[in-house]
Amino acid sequence: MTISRDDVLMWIKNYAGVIRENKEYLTDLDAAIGDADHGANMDRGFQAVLGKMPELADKDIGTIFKTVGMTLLSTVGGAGGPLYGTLFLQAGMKTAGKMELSLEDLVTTFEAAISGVVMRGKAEVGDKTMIDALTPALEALKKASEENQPIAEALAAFAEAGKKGMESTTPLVAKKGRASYLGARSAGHQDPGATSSYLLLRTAADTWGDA
Amino acid sequence: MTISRDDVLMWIKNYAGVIRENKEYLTDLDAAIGDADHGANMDRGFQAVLGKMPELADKDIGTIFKTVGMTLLSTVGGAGGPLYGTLFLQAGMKTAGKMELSLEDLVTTFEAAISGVVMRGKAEVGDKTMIDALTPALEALKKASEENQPIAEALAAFAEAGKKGMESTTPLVAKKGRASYLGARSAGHQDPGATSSYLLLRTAADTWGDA
Amino acid sequence: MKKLINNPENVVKEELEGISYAHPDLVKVFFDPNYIVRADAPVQGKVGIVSGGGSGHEPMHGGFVGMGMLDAACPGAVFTSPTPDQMLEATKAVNGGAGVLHIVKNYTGDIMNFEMAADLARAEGIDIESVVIDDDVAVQDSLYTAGRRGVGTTVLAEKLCGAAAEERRSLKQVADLCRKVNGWGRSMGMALTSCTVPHVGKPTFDLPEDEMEIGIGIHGEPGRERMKVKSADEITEMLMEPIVKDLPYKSGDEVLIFVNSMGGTPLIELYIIYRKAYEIAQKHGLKVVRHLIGPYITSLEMAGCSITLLKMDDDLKKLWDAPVKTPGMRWGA
Amino acid sequence: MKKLINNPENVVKEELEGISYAHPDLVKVFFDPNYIVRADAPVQGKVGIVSGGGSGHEPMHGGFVGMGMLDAACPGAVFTSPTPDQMLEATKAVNGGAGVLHIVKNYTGDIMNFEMAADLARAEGIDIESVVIDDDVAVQDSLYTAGRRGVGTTVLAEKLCGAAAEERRSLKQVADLCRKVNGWGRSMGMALTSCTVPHVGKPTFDLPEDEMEIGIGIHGEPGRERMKVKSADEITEMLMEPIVKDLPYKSGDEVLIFVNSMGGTPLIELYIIYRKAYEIAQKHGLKVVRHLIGPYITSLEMAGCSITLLKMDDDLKKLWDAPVKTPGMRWGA
Ligand SMILES: Nc1ncnc2c1ncn2[C@@H]1O[C@H](COP(=O)(O)OP(=O)(O)O)[C@@H](O)[C@H]1O
Ligand SMILES: Nc1ncnc2c1ncn2[C@@H]1O[C@H](COP(=O)(O)OP(=O)(O)O)[C@@H](O)[C@H]1O
Ligand SMILES: [Mg+2]
Ligand SMILES: [Mg+2]
Ligand SMILES: [Mg+2]
Ligand SMILES: [Mg+2]
Repeated sequence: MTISRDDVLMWIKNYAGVIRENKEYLTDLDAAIGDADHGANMDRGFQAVLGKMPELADKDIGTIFKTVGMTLLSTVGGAGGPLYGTLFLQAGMKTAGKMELSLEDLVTTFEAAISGVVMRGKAEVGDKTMIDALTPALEALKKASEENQPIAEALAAFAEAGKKGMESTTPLVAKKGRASYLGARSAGHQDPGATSSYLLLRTAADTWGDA
Repeated sequence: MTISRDDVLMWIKNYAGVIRENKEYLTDLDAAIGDADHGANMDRGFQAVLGKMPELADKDIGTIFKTVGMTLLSTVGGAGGPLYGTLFLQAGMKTAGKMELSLEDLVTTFEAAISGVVMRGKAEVGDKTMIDALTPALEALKKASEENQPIAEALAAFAEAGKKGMESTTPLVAKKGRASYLGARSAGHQDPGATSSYLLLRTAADTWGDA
Repeated sequence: MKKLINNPENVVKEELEGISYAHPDLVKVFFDPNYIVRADAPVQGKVGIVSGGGSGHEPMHGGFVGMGMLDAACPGAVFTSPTPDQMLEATKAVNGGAGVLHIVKNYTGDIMNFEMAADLARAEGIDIESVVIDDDVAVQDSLYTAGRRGVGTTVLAEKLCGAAAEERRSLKQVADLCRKVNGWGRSMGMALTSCTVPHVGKPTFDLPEDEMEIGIGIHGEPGRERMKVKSADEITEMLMEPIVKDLPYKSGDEVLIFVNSMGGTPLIELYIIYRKAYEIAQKHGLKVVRHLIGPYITSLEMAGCSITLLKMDDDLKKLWDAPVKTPGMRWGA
Repeated sequence: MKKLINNPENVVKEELEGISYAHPDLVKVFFDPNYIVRADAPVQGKVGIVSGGGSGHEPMHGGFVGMGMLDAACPGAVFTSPTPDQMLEATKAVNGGAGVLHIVKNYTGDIMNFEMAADLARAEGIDIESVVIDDDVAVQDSLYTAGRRGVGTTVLAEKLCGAAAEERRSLKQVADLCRKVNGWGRSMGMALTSCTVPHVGKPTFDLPEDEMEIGIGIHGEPGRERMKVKSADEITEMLMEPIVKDLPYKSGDEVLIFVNSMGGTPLIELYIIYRKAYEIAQKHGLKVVRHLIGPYITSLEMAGCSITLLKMDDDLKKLWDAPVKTPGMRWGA
């Protein structure tokens, strides 16, 4: 069982819908400990990505990811733009020319993508950022792959670990990003970036669950 | 029966107290059709007048009125300052050197005072200003004097006519002063200056009623 | 009421102290009576220009004292005309022998207080001309009322007359210029919120979350009409059309557009208003040759804006471009 | 939400159009990607200075483009860092062969986007120096967090570096100057009200009628602490004392005091704040040699203020006084 080029496009398209639905929710989370724009930023970016869909119809997965990354980079802005932009650009490098992805491919792709985010933002697990959702999710995906689990189960574990990671941000005092300016007042609120990251993983599991 | 120098001082002092009590009321009236400062302006002026009391203890009525007028002129500002300042300055001219006032003196004094206000502000009865209270009050005082009424009754008629005049401003559309900018929207509100003028007359009647 | 103040009674005094600390190179501040004169006053042989009015409109007038604009300003209590003694002292302090122009906004209080001050100054042998600014098209003009309010054109008149006086034009010439500017300038304003006079402590009027006032003055008073909030473009049209029609400005006229914040409206919104005002001017064939954008004649923290149009000619353009060096308006120096 | 806007999505675009109508003599405005460059860019042989950040802080940065200050500004969406493509285009447009300085406020987004832009510009053969401004003493400084925010000192750095570049100092010199200014500048801010991001439509935080936020940034985010509203003098002390202690400024130091409105606070209140700030500076033996008072780095219509202190020396005084001609800051030209 593999993830096809079309599956990848569907993931992106579905995620754009998920972001639209959660735009206000993400903005509300950002209002509490940031500057109330994460939902609007992500939505602006993924609406622009939707506009690129026609020209991606017959492209390889690397090109798709690279185009998504470049589009996010030039439309999202803020912290989210370079971070999600880098995530997709790095994914694009790993998948250049590919028309489908195995579970192992997924692991190496997400590994590169998430390392890119870490390199760009220099955040560690526990800093109350996207990384708190992405890193444990990647670990779960790796483990599932090592255990040769079916792709659907691996993705379910992936999303589930991301969810736990997202939830783990609530009690944390932020060390990176805008929320860190609040000091102790940042505790008690779920991180908006970790939330949008979890939604990305959850959408992958939902979209590819029966791949 | 006459009004003594001390009665005059007591009138001024009592009026300062009345203004203090009605400061917010006058300001609220001014907020509706003006700029919400009539109470504060009058209070600033009459508090300054109170500060002049010690130096007026042994002065004639003309000097008292002139000092009140000059003090109002330099502390009230707005429309109220020149109008009330002129009122007292003109009263001071008519009463120069006097130590007491008969009812006829009161008539000539208020006549001069109110003519001064008309000359300064060029308002007519019906323009929704102080004049709407002052002019009918003066007419009533004149009539009572011609009819040789006792001073207490004359003053009661004086204040009563002022009250009616004040109340008559409510339905009017303002033609003078700041309220005129509102056009038709000025109707339905009592004029603040007419109100402070009525209070001045009412305080005279109350203070001198048993003179 | 939330304001960055101490005792509401001391707002003007403490503001003046702040100005005296900040701008000793530009102005001198006097207390009891309160007035501000340019640091080098009186300038011998130059017409002195004095203006004044209630406080709460900053930078007008105190912020416009300095080279190329006002010689003196008299700040009253918040939204309350100053008193004749202030105006008299200021007039004497800036009289350089060429006479003094009083620029007076058309409010009953300002008119009467300046009238008395002019009488007193004349009695002391100073030549005085008084020009009344009444440019607010929101108010029906009539001989039988107080007439139109003086609003945005005041700022422009102070700049232009200041430049003319700096050129050593005569009192008569500067006063005539001021009358010309008043004749060529038209304004209209609107409010999204009320404002709170410090010693009153509550907003002058209540304005629901979805309504605005059109045709306001600069004293927190309600306007001519209350209505549902509209878009910036629609509001700009509601302000521009009566202005353009009133003079009437004609196709081919050169104009200055002045988009003014009432205090609480930020610059980003003023540029959105300016954008539409410019397009409307163009539609009418007006050539926008100068502009002014910012909070210049305000009503404390009120959100809203006003637009002023001034017909320009070569002389006005030259005077507008002349150097000005005041706390609130500065270029070329 | 009441604002003078049309569609919330078009706020920045329409503001830029307004700027392009108003200031063609000073700046050129480009769209998609959005950036503003001075009208005569690129100036050959002069270091180009580029800054940028979210919109909503007007006049910063777009209003500071022009002779003696910025060569280009990149406006992002409201409160959202602009993107690398904007910065790259702006950098190329102002490169006069002497290299380009990026002045970056310390926010994760701004840092990362400018980093990527600098990499891209270097790849095109342009010399780039980036200096990060992080002057907000409300934020605990730490190697293990995002560190301090860049606030008021940014405005001063842009003015001073602009003057240095105008003198044809080298890229290294201008960048070193910028680092020195950042090292010598300290700021702290407070809010009486929140503000409303146009596309969000409701205030970023709720602040009861009797409370204020101390230690805010410039993005409508809540501050370090919420407390009952205090008097202007007390608030000024709460802002000044941490600033003075942080550098630490020493008795005898010359300083510039910058009292900034967050947008909704009127000038009259800023002078009351300046009055006390000046007195506190004097109490500490600091000599106030320059000042800046007004809305320069704002958070939309937020009511509140920030204070910035900058230690001065002869070079900084000379650079401060040098002519500047931009829509938002102008003197000597
Ligand atoms: N250094 C970082 N590394 C990883 N993620 C970060 C970092 N800084 C911020 N983030 C993430 O970015 C999110 C905020 O994104 P967004 O609101 O779009 O940007 P901004 O903070 O510039 O407004 C935060 O919730 C956090 O998860
Ligand atoms: N031309 C005038 N003649 C007589 N009274 C006037 C005139 N103009 C205004 N007033 C009176 O002044 C009052 C307002 O006084 P005040 O609020 O102190 O001054 P301002 O209008 O300058 O704020 C009005 O209510 C009105 O009675
Ligand atoms: Mg954000
Ligand atoms: Mg009034
Ligand atoms: Mg008044
Ligand atoms: Mg942001």
